[in-house]
Amino acid sequence: MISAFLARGLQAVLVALIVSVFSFIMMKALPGDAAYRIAAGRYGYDMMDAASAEVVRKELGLDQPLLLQLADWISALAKFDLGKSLVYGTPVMDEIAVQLGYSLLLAAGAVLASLLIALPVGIAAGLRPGGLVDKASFSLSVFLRAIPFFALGILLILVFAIQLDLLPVAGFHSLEHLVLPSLTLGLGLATVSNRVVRDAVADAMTAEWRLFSRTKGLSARLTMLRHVLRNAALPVVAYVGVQLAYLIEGVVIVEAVFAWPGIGHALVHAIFSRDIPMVQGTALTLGLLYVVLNLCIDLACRGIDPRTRLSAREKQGT
Amino acid sequence: MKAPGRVVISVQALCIHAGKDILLGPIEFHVREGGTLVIIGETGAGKSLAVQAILGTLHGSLLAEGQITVNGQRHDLLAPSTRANFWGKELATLPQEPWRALDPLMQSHRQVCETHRFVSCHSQHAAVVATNNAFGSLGLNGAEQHLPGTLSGGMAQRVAFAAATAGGAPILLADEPTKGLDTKRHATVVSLLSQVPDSGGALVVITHDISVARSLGGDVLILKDGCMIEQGPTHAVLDYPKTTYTKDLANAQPACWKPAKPCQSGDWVLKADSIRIKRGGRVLVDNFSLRLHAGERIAISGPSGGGKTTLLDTLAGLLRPANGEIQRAEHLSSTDIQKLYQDPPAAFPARVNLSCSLRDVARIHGVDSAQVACLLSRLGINSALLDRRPDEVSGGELQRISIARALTVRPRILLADEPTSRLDPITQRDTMKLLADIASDENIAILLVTHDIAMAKAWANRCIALSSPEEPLPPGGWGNRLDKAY
Amino acid sequence: MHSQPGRSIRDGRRITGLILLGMLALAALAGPDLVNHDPARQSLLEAMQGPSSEHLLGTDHLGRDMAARLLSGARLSLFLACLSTITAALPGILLGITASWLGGWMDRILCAFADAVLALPGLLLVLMLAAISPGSWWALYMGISLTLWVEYFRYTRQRVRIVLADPAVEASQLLGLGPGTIVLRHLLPEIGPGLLTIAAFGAATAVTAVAALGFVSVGIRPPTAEWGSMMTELLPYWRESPFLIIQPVACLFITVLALHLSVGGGVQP
Amino acid sequence: MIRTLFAVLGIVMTLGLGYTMAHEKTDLTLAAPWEVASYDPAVSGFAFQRLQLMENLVDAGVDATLRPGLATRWSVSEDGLTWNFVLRSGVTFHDGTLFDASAAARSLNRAWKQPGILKKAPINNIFERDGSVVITLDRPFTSLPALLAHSTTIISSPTAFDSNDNPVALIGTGPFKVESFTPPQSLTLVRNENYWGVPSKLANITYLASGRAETRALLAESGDADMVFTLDPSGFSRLQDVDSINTVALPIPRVVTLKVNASHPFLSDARARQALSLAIDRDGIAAAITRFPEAASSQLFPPALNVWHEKNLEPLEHDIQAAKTLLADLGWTVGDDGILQKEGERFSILLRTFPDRPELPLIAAALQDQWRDIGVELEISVANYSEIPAGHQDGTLHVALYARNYGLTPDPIGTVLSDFGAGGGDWGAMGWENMAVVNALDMIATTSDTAVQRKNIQKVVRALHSELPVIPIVWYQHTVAVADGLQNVVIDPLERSYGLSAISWDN
Repeated sequence: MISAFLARGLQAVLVALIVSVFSFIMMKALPGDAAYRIAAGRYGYDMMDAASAEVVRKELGLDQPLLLQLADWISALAKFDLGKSLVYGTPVMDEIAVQLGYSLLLAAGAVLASLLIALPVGIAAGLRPGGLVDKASFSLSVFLRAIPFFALGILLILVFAIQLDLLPVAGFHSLEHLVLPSLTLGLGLATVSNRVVRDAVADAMTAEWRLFSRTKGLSARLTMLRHVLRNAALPVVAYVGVQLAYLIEGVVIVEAVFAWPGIGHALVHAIFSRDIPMVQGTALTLGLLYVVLNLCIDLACRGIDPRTRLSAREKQGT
Repeated sequence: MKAPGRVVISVQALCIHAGKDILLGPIEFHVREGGTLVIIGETGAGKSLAVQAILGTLHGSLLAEGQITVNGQRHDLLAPSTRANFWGKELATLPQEPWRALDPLMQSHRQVCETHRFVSCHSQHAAVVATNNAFGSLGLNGAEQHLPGTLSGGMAQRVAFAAATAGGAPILLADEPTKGLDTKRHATVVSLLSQVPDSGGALVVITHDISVARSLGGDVLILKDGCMIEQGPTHAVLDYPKTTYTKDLANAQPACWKPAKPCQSGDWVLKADSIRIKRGGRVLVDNFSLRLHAGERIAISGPSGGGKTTLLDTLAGLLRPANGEIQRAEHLSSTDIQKLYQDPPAAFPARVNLSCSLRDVARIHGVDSAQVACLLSRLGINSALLDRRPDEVSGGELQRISIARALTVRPRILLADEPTSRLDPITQRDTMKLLADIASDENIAILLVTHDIAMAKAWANRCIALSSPEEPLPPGGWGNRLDKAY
Repeated sequence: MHSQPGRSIRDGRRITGLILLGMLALAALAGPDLVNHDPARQSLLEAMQGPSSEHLLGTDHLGRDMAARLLSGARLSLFLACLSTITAALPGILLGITASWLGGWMDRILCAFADAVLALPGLLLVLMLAAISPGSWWALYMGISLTLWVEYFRYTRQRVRIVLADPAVEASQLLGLGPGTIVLRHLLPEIGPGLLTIAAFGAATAVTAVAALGFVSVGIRPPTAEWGSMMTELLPYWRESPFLIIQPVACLFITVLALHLSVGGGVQP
Repeated sequence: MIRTLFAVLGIVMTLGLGYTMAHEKTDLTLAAPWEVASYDPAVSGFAFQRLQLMENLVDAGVDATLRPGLATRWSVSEDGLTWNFVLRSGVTFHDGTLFDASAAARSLNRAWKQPGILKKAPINNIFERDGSVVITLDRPFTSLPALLAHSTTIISSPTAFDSNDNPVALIGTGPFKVESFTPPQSLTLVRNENYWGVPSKLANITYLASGRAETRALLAESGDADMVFTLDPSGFSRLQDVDSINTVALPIPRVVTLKVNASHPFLSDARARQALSLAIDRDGIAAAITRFPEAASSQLFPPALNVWHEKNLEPLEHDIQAAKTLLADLGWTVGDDGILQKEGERFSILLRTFPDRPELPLIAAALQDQWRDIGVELEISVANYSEIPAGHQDGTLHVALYARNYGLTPDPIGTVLSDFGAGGGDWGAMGWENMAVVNALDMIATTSDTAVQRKNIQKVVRALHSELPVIPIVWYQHTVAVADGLQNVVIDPLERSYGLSAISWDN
């Protein structure tokens, strides 16, 4: 248990360092004049010109040596100060505090939706590999995988908000607003995870212990509930960890389609307008978020699989 | 039919088809209350198919015909789905490898308890009590919270027995219950199984081990190539076999082998001086010394889990001993020590056909294909087999191919880790004889690891017995590594 | 040995997949010449027309021939999907094998590195690479494959660890077979099918990633036709002429399906 | 299974249903593409102005005439150097702070120091005197009041800033005050009951920034948003068929123009620029891309800028043959690849544009195709718009495509002056200077005689039309979708106000 925390803690520090240094260097390596980009982000194109770029350059001290800027940022980071947004002038921490909450909500909704879709479909397909559900879910998965997130989002809006009039199109003021974006992301995630569930279930269904559970007299339902699901859950939960990385990508698109104020959106804007503290802050948050969520998944795996808890013994050979 | 009483399970005209081929049958048998039936046959004779047909768990591409009557209820074998109803309540099964049949994520107590709870429909409390009793009577105290992965083979066997019989079924089907267990455990399993007929149930056991059949008594049914060739009371059939096959089978027991002569000591090829082997912080072998001479056959016997395999790996140079020294004769190159494995399919690359595997080895060592072909024919292997993948040939054939592969390298030492434990008696005898012949012909030293003391004694020039780690620790640690020559 | 019918069905699917792939490759090679239209030629007054004998698949929002654009997009999309898959798979597989083979510190360092890369928002990487060289396709695909390699690494490492623990590998080593032979005979046949499945999905990911990047206004320079960027480009007209945006999506769907079928159907990464 | 899914979705939905329908509808949701990310009026002032959260000293009507805002009247000294703005009394900010001259001067001083519209005027000082705001100039500048109507000169309360002059709250004097602010996506407003003017009929306003035109069109179609601004052409034509929605398209003084680097050797001759202009099929672009055929620009300034638009100017033509002839006259010959050549150089130029306005890359692609017909190869770089001023400054720009707003202030002179005055401008002429135009512009900016102004405007317009330092392509149309049932909706072509305080639902 402690070692899991330790390993993830170490990863967090590593991620923090890599992300901040890397994003700083990358941002600095980008061609073009940062002062212009920042001025553009600040004042919009009707008001942005060379003069405003000069004002920005002076104000932000962009002429300072690079190493000094980086050292400043890292020493500030050590004090948990992410600095101020170059574009908006507000503390990065404040910006992230607002957006992270919404992003987390969206991510949680997406994972929930993907599980709600992937679990029943995957289990149904895994119970009869090669059957109708299996084939249909496979084709549908491939199809959905070929549709970009934004087109999927718009399609869902058309169906649920316009045709059926069940849900609002976009916005974020009530939980209702969460449904469609979550569903969009969730569907995208479910395209792969339903196959993972299917394979896990199919594996579990052919396992010898599953047959033994049946022949010792437990009904198919009880065997499913008491043995198959738990064993099949392991690879599925482990896969959610990998998926989280993709979730972060999808969030950016979905936030744009559904006018959702999230951190992915903020990251893209920050990159475009060379808002280095904001890029570092958001990337750092996303990175640490990934680490924390993976820690949760580690813990979930431990919860499901007592083997890792109980013994330090070497893995038993097959 | 020594036990009187009504017939509880009867099978008539059981036939199993794969497309047009008949894989098994027709076979027919009846077992009465308190009766025992042992089905014996070579590997691949379709013994397990019979169990699956009775249970109704045959693979979908196979077709079973015939009739089975359980407790007076008749089932047409064509319709297997209805038979799920009598699983656990009428008919229990002891699976082949119990450590694979137990849910790896659930404590052993709960796996037994759930049968009491849901199959026998006891209350939670009653189920726990019944489980505790079962654990007590099977000597499993202390293993309640263990996961199957941490149980020893014998304990897993007993947990599976408890779980399988908790539903109160009068009939028990056991498929190869002694597979992979050492001789000492055989007795435990046999006594476990004989509880069933003793308490008025019916027992059907499938095995290739004649000694198990002899100890269980009852009736025996001999299968060859899927056909029933002999049936009758065990002792009558085995002591006075009517067919040559049965005779062969009865004589294939290591006890009936010609004992090996002691070997004239040549130069030593491998030397171990008071080595100690640790694994995961536990001392497995201590103060072990050995001198292996060219052309010598030594057997190391001992109970399962006693570190035999680890010892062999250490001698092969794959592991480092914690203490002590292992020396090879100076003229030995790195490939002069070869190993034979317990599970031959696991020793070959699984997705490459056999000829390819052999060709790779021959190419590296500059052996031309004619020599390999010669070797194969000497080992009695049809070269057509080589186009197949490892899982498509039988265990005996594959073990011979693996011997051929090892010999391609022209080794001086062959380390054999239970090479025949998964083979039936006749194949076992043939394979071991082949090994012995090769050892003397090529002057190769062979170190055999086995749990079968009879075989060790019969085959080797010298035997070394390792003691069981489950025995209480003697004051001087694991000291009794006797280098005892017979 | 009991699965004769199953195997023949699988073979049938595989052949279908291969035929489809062959046709796609042919279409990509022959390109827009097949329809005798320039994919960049606009005809603003003939925008968004339905299929006709002149324009087999209609025209897009700038009056360009859709069939010509799809074919010219096939060339770029398929080529770049292959390229990004290869550039992601090669380092991923090599590092995965290295990590599991050497074990110990090497393994730990590589894993920590992979974890850190996964934690680093891949989008950051792609957007920055795209910003370094605006409008160029190679930067996009480099960025995409840089984020995709981790998947290959994780899968390879996990599987190779299992395979290496096999007695079969030990036997081969004892028999004096070198690392090359072991990789060739033991590792690749074991991990191959899984990797191909990942690659099939990865190819789709690469194309939709270009679409997604187009959506955040980082894309390929006009008038280049590429399926992903076509999806973004045609999205605004989804309501007026839905059949336009469906076309690149359908092309990608067929490609991914063909890849899956020819790989052999497993989906588990 | 699907049923379970819907059941779960249903539960999620009911959890979120917090709405109670008011008896009389007084709330309104509007969606626009512009994100509001900052509390700073210099950055996000446009939104605060449009939403009537904050007000200017000077207001403007939809016809661009100036009228009193927070200042009731203003006057200028004889020498034209001192402006005096008399303020409205009895006005309070949303937080109860009194609005007075010192508050106004503080806001204006801050706006002046920031990059913004006030930089365009020769201001010397801004201060408070006798309850009025005084602005002194270095030179006369007649359109100063127009600048004070601009969104960066809105007045916010001194209490909205911290001790370092950083904005920390949104406190203005307008008919609405902020209830919640979720940057950059949304603002919710409530009626300011203590408004000095006529209070609003609407009680609650929700502003949703939605960057995607597709989403905005769907918001309008579903009725989730009652007013939706800036629709894409496809969405606009779709919404025209929806019964519950009224669509409005209004020409506004924003022009899609092509900035040409006149110091580039290929483009320095006016004939080269004319040839490029002649090769542009403006009608095609207007019909197929922006979907308003009447918006093909016949001259730079659109009809919405009534004084600057000259009706009897000869419209810009589409004539490929003439374009080819012009280029041939300049010594260009057609090469083997169909691209013009001169002295071993190919006529290949790079166009910079940006994706924030989705039609720009499309128009760029159209130009690429159309110029190929006259043998000009065009590369397109779609990147950040700051590349354009940056390219202007370092001289690397060839041509750039953007939409220029000449209606930033009710009087476009400030913008025109900075675009075509001495030295050109980041968003205007590059490498092109015409002393007659410079002098004329100076005249327009300083004189208060409208006849003189008119004469000089004509001079400027004609010079721009013939020399084409920027090539106009299409005029912009401001598109809005308004829900049926909204009354008194006035769409401001200057995009200064959404006119919310006058709107009501017809019940």
